[in-house]
Amino acid sequence: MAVAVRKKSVGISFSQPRKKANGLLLRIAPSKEKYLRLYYYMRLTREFEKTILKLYRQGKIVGGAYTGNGNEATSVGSAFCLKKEDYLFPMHRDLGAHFVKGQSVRNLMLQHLGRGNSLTCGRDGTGHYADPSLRIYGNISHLAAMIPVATGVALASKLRKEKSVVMTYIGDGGSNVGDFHESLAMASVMKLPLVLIIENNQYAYSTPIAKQFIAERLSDRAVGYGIPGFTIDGTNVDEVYQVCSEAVDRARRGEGPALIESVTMRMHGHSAHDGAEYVPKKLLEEWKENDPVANIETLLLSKKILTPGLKLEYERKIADELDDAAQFALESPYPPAEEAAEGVFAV
Amino acid sequence: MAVAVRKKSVGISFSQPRKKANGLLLRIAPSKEKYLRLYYYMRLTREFEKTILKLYRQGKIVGGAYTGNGNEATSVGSAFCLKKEDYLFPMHRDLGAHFVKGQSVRNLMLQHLGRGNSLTCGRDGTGHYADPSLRIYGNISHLAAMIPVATGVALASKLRKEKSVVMTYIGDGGSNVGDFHESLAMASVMKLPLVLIIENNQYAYSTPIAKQFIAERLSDRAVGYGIPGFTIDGTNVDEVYQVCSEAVDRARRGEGPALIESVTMRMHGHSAHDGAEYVPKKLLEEWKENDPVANIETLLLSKKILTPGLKLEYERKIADELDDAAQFALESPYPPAEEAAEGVFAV
Amino acid sequence: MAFLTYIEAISKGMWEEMERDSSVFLLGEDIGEFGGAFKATQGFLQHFGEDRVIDTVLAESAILGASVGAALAGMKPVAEMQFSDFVTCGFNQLVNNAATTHYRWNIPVPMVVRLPSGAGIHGGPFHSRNPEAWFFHQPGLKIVVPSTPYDAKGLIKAAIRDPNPVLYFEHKRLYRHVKGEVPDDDYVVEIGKADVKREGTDISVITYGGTTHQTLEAAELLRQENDMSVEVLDLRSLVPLDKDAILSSVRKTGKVLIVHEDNLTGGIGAEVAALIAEFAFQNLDAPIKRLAALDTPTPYSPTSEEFFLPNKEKIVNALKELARY
Amino acid sequence: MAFLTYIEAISKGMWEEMERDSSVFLLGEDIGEFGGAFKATQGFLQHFGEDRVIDTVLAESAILGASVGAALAGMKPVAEMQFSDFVTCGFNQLVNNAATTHYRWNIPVPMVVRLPSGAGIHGGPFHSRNPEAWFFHQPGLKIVVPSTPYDAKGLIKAAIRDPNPVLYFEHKRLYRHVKGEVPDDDYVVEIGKADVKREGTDISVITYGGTTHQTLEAAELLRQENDMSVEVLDLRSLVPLDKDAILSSVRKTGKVLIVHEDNLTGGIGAEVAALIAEFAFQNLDAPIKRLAALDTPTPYSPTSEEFFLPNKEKIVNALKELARY
Ligand SMILES: Cc1ncc(C[n+]2csc(CCOP(=O)(O)OP(=O)(O)O)c2C)c(N)n1
Ligand SMILES: Cc1ncc(C[n+]2csc(CCOP(=O)(O)OP(=O)(O)O)c2C)c(N)n1
Ligand SMILES: [Mg+2]
Ligand SMILES: [Mg+2]
Repeated sequence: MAVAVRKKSVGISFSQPRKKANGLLLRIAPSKEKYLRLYYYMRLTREFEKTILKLYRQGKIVGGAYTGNGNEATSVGSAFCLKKEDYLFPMHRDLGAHFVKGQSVRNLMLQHLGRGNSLTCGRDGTGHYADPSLRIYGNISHLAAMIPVATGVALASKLRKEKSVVMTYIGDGGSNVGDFHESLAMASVMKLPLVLIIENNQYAYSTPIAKQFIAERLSDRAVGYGIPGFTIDGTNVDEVYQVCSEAVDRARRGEGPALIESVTMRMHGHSAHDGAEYVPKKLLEEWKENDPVANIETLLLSKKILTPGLKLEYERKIADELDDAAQFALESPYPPAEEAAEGVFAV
Repeated sequence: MAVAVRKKSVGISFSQPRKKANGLLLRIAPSKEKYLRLYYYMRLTREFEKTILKLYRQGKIVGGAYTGNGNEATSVGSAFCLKKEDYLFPMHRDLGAHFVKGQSVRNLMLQHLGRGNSLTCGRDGTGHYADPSLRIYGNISHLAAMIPVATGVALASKLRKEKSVVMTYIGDGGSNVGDFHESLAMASVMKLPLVLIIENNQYAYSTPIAKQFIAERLSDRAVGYGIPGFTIDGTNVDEVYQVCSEAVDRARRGEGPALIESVTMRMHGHSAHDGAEYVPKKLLEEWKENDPVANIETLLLSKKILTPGLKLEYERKIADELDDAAQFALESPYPPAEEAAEGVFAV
Repeated sequence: MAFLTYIEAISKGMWEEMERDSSVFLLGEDIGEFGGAFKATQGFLQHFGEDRVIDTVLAESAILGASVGAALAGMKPVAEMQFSDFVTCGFNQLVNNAATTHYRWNIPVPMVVRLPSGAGIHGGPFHSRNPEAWFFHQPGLKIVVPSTPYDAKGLIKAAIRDPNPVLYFEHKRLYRHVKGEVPDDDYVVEIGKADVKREGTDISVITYGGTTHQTLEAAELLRQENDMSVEVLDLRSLVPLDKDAILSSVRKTGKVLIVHEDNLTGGIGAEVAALIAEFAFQNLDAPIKRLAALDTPTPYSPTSEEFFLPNKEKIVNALKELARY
Repeated sequence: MAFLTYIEAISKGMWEEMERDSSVFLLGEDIGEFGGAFKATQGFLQHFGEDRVIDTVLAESAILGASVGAALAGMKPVAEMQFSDFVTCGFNQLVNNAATTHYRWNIPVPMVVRLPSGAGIHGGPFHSRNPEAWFFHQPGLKIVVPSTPYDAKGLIKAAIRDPNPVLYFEHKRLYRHVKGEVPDDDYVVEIGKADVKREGTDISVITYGGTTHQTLEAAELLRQENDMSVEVLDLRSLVPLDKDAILSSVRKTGKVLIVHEDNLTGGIGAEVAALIAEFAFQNLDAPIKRLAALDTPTPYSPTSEEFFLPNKEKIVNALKELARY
């Protein structure tokens, strides 16, 4: 069967209504220091996921393992716009966002290994945890189910005049779930500080986007809610950061939600067990030229912000962090079995 | 509390993408005979609902009673585009559509009175029945819940290459329910022959549209599904008929679904028990000048298609039909109580 | 002490909690200026303002999900379903988000969902449900089902103060038909405690919500006409379920009838029967009987609806049969 | 006769029905080229074509609602939920549309929903559910829960031919771990008939789905080590429930343990216990015992999950306890 492939990179485009189209582009070039942090988080994400896959293949991760290979610029660049008081509701391909928002490598490792000292005490795995101290609230498996919850947090922020912004994500496939619609209906009418990023990574499990929508852009859905919609190149961390910043700023100013479609490619299978034979080789090859981590590396090297020496330093630091976290997690015990019976209710 | 009131009549406008904007308007002026049938159905609907309200106030209708006063042009004009082999999924303000699709006055009366010889044997009331012989499938109370079902019928029509079109409706409020979104997502990708009409009648129960959406038009939601969206003056049966015809025709040609927002006013309370004190008097007065039944009457009288004599004839015929149906229904018994235990499963 | 209808008692309880705790707010369809389909929140908007009485878009999943979110952020949302029937449209938010969050994340989700429920008002299949059993089976949701104005006020206050998601089922038929003394002061009815609404020694009836009243009438009739002594235990809370109260009553009387308005099969009565059959087995002098609505949707015709529902007569008959055993 | 895995038997049954009846078609997420998350429909697209094996958008409510619609229009949709957990997102379509249509409209709704369910595969809270009890409580939905390849094929075929909505729960742990003889020819297993998977005289165990196998192992162990004669009744269908088979077994043995993998409270076991306590009361020699998963979400850690679930050991212990009674 032929798979219809959409133009992969679209640059920034704006769905109707084209509010504030001008003055947005390249408003802020990140500072050198910011660039390096972006680089670090993207590289850390890439390496963390490699470790996860290794642990999965060794049988040490017993449940599912998801990576966001290809999505690093989106998850890192978007979360990078958030302040401490903002809320992050990441999805399964957004490990980078966790790190940016302050989560430790150890904690995320413990989560993946289901240990008793993980943030969920081993009750749930992967990014399915919450860390209120960092204002990170992970997802449940049901796609789109966290968008209403994020909307409720945005409502609380508005009611309490906190000026906290809530950022959350959904996939191209998940954006078809009813909760996507109900949440945007609510958030738009109430002008809630919600930024919703659709990670259009060409596939939902085995299903290509041609079978998920026929609109020109997924950001076209913004039109129906009377909110701004943007489509961006999700492999370009600059673009991600800048457009998300604008969306976050307007949300913080009380101007309501925005919808951002970030166009990327899911370079790995759906989860660690999936070989993704259904993805045309050619498509992967094309996208490989647009690897977000390579992209920023090249950019920073060319700008001399990154030097080969510094790069090595980063790589070592990250390798050390990962070694430490993996070892720590592997040595940590599972939770005492009997504890499973407790904690259904708060007291 | 101030209620934001939107511009009430918008004429035909097209949501992006403006496919086929040209050549559509006033493509077909109904023939004289068609005009008279439109008039008859609209007048019948108006009078039927008056009877229903009377029976409700007399305590003879024991459950809810809903009218579509103000919506006659929309329900009649839209269903008028359907052929025998097409499917109709009407909502609670679409009594007119039932009649157009061939339902008898008696049957609808029996439904409202919950009699044993009604189409549901008294198991459900109002328009909550199905009549497969006429391809009418009523609604359940849960708003938007029939849109996926209608989508499934459209799918069956497509799979069997039947060329039947499915027409269904939803309110301004109900269009926020997740099923609206999921259905259009499915129907658009599969290019199903589905025509979905949003009856934007300014209110959802007590809630004004300003609290349901902030997009310019509800038809803007079509953009996000890559399907045509139209906003029409729902008090003008000509306009309703012509735009719906176009949508039905393209659906029949296999070009997929369309979304039509028909702008009207709910001239009565939400249901018979509701005095609708929350609706500003001024708003009602404005809309009163745009009464769809008066509109067509004036038009046909001015065109001499209708004469005062003919008008009287229609009125008598309708009054007779209603008297007959009410009497017949009132004399019909409730179902034998014990039968309530049966029929959960088909055998 | 005031003499209030059941719905007035609910309103009173909400009002007091909103005065008491500024993090409590209401959200739902038509609850603001209109005061709600049943007028439970009439006057609230005017008094508490638009930030605390929120008319939402028509979207149950968003309402329930947003309640979870607001609760996670430390507020105390009280969501109204216009009819309990429509909770099915937001089912996922309740069973997967609201219910499981504390277990998984160790974060409280202090939210209340008000669910006007029940039949007997000619609402037909979609305005008559008693949907408690679905949620009863989902670990993590507290469930209360008040039958009197006193309990209604005490339980809504307890629900709002509870750190967990609480489903508050209020029977529509009771709204204006049941009146009772309701203290003006600040009291709560503890969630998880059943209430012996009538003491007796011959047979226990275990019931809750709407059928409590029919059971009490049946018990009174049987005292007058048959000199039977029927104990009526009103569960009041379904989660936590007051097992001690159930077992004590059965141990005393040795015979038990379980009554509820919800469909029979897989209803709350099944669990109550199973508990008794396991933990009070030796005290039983007769089979455990259940009486509930038929296993069909709620039919619309008044005659059919009556046939479908449990009522005083049917309870009387079931008790007589049990007495003969 | 072929020796097939449980999932092969399901595929075989679907394949045969699709060959037999051109109105049968499949829809769901990733079921086409990919053959489904568990590969139940591998090769179907290639053989039956795109009109009969339909990859849908990611939207459970649309999938289930569209199935109702297609069934109303006379087709026979077989919808796959990728995991049974996600059925909560389309709950409303099942309980309000699929379930009530025949009662209200007297029109059959011949649709099947396949629901890969169950724990023990380290899926955590959201990939491990056994959601049958919610639907069990909704009048109008047939429910089958095969435990063997033979039953799996016979029941999927019966489900597809049934004029009602049928929920077909298939336990993921059995997919490739359970194998058995499956006739090549066209047979069906009648919906509504339980099956004595092992005859016995001392105690009855009533179970279904995943726990059937653990129960059989426990029974064998108890025969070998304790010379106990345990009867194992596999319900196979939950709706209609084979009350006669349940009561006959209990009348024979006088003692009963009910086992299921789903959470205990308000589960199928409650109804089975209630039926026994009402209709086989006089035959009971011991309290009715139930064994099921804890009343918590399914925890992710393997040790916790094991503690949470029923298993052979726990069944053995419960049976020993019951035997001592
Ligand atoms: C409501 C729901 N339906 C089905 C699934 C099973 N499922 C998990 S991920 C996935 C594909 C998701 O695709 P997309 O939303 O595009 O996100 P991506 O994984 O591509 O980032 C599916 C079908 C689910 N988790 N939730
Ligand atoms: C899912 C759902 N939620 C709530 C209701 C209660 N309800 C019935 S009609 C109505 C308002 C509907 O407004 P709209 O969709 O605009 O249709 P209209 O009645 O104005 O034609 C509400 C809230 C319902 N029937 N279904
Ligand atoms: Mg994707
Ligand atoms: Mg409306």
